[in-house]
Amino acid sequence: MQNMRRKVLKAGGGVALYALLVAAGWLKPGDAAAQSWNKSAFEAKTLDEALKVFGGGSSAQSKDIVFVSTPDIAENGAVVPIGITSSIPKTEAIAILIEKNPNPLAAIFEIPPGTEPAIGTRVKMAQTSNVYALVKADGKYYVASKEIKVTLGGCGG
Amino acid sequence: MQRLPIARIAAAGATVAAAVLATILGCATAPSDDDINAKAAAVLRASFKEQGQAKLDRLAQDDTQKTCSQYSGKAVPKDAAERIEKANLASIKWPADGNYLGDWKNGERIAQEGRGMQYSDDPKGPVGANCYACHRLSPQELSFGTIGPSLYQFGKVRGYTDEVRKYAYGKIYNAEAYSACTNMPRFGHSGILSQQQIRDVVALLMDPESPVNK
Amino acid sequence: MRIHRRGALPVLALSVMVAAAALAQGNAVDEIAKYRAALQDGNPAELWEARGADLWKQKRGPKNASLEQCDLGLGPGVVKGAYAQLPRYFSDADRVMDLESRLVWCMVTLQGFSQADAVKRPFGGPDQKSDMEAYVAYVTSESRGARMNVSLDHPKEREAYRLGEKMFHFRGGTHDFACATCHGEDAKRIRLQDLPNLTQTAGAQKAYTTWPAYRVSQGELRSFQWRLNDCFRQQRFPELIFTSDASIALTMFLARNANGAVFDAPAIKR
Amino acid sequence: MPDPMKIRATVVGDSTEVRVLMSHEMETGQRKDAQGNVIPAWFIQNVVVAHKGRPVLNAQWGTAIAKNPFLSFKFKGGAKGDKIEITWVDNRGEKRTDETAIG
Repeated sequence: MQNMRRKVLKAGGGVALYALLVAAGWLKPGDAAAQSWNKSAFEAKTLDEALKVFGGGSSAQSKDIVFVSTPDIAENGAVVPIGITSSIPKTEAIAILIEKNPNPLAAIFEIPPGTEPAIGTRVKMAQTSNVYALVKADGKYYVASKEIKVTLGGCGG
Repeated sequence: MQRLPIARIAAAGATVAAAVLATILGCATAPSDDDINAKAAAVLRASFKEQGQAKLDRLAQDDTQKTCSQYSGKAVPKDAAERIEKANLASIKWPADGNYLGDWKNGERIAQEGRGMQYSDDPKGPVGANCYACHRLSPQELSFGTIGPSLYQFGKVRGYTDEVRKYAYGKIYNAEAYSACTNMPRFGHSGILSQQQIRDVVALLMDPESPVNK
Repeated sequence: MRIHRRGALPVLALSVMVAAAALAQGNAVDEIAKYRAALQDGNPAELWEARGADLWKQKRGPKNASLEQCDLGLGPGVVKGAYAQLPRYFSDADRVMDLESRLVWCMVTLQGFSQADAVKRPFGGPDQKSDMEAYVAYVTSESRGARMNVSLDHPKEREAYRLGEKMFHFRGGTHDFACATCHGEDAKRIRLQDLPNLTQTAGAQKAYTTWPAYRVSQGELRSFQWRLNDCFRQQRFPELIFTSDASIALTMFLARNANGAVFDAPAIKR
Repeated sequence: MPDPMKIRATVVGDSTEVRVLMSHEMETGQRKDAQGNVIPAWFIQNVVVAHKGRPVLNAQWGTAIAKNPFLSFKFKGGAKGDKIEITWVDNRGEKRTDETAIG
């Protein structure tokens, strides 16, 4: 599985990705007037599809992307804290993808110059899944992943 | 259920504290315990309304519930415990064919299912035993409770004998028959699980192929 | 268990297994603790507190009055620290009241709402928010940092406490559950959730001072009345009536047991 | 009219830390109501944070962001009293803007 995913990550075309990111507003950080929402990427039904639509082109696994304040086990899938920090120079954007969600792409954060490449938010997870942090920096793509287990809590009813 | 001595001492301590408090506050005018019991029952009846499948008759206690409420947090006197165990043992309906073992895979589903009998539940919807809420069973399930003992390797440790299978069936059917004032519901006696569902849960505990025994 | 274990070998094997399980469990419990810690950083309960504070000042109801003159036990208009001394006996109503029943009283007497209108929406849901839960969030937030100090001076307060204790141990329903089934012993869990022992000071303090809470599983702020209501639902009882005498008596039992602890809510929970 | 956001912006060293809570259902479109009808998706799609009129964060969100969303990040600079303005827009076109001064 892991290998297959890597292949997909590498298979996406850089050119297509570039076009999509321009459309998504990734390459125009700071342009608040140009509000847009990457419909095809957000509505993709599988991780591979989302990555293909939205790029991740020749993204490489990176140790410079770190999950902070992100637990290995979530007591409830309705609220899962996710923190992502990138120490890759010229980080322009950070995206969160949750492999086993009905729509894997959860969020894209554009990071204009002067903003630290570190964001924290909370996501919903339908079940235990790998979570991907996709980073765009200086025109290149990097990725890190982490499995988060979702437990069944409480009295169960 | 076996209470730790510490719990018993603490419970006794709390009772003493309550008695001391009553004395300080002037117990001459305080209502008696019987008065309070009677009033509590009346207040409870007036404080609930029927909702969905949960009607007000659920507040009517049988002898087991009444006696166990009385001794909640304390040791149950021996004669009361014997009375409860005897009556509940007599209520168990054993399978006519002597077969206690069902399908462990279905047993696992029943052990995971927390719904059933709540007023918010669809009366035609699933009814589970929610075993994992209180017990450890299959080692794959990390989210398990500790109100009851671990049942991991239940059959493997005790032996896959008919005697143990029968015990497991009876315990699930009516736990009060084996341990007066246990925290465990009487799944068969109270009509929560069917005979086949109890067999399936027995299989989860007793089938050598069940993950519980791996 | 009445079945004898056979031979030393299985017992040894079992203890090894138990040790391994304890390790896996330990990690799971640690990770859950991390999860809870990560949630503390931003509690959506603040959204309810802000809405409640705003509603508190709004003129509403047939009498077009705000709740600013509501007497929560420390005099009309005093909100700060009031929750830490509830429930208490109110002579104007000749009744022991918890926060919610007192708020209903104020909505009826000050704002002119009918009793039925005042209790119409005690808890919020996906279709509609509850003003009651917003009031509760605001009022309880004004007791954050106050020490729990619930009185048993009045005979009706003492009676409510004793009734609450009886109800705590009352077993009923299809599953024979009482509050005490889950909350009568130390160091127990349902699934991975720790269960406070509410019959002991430490457990009652830890639990009572962290309600109300934003429940992430529901995306709602939940009041103590809701907490009791939902416990009884899961006990397979009929529905606990909002601000009923039993609900107030149980609250009295638990709040009093928490005396001395510093109130620290609205909190955030699973 | 959506409820206001709770915004906290504080100076930490040479940066400003921004933490926001928003009041929103963030309905996924995957759930069904009691009658079995699908509850339509309703969620925030865009968030823009500006410091003295200059955008410091642009976000696009899907349905997987949790109900009553939380967001935190830091940007360089910012001084006490500076205005922070946050706007969100959801898929129904509903919009909410709130502001706060850096504390």
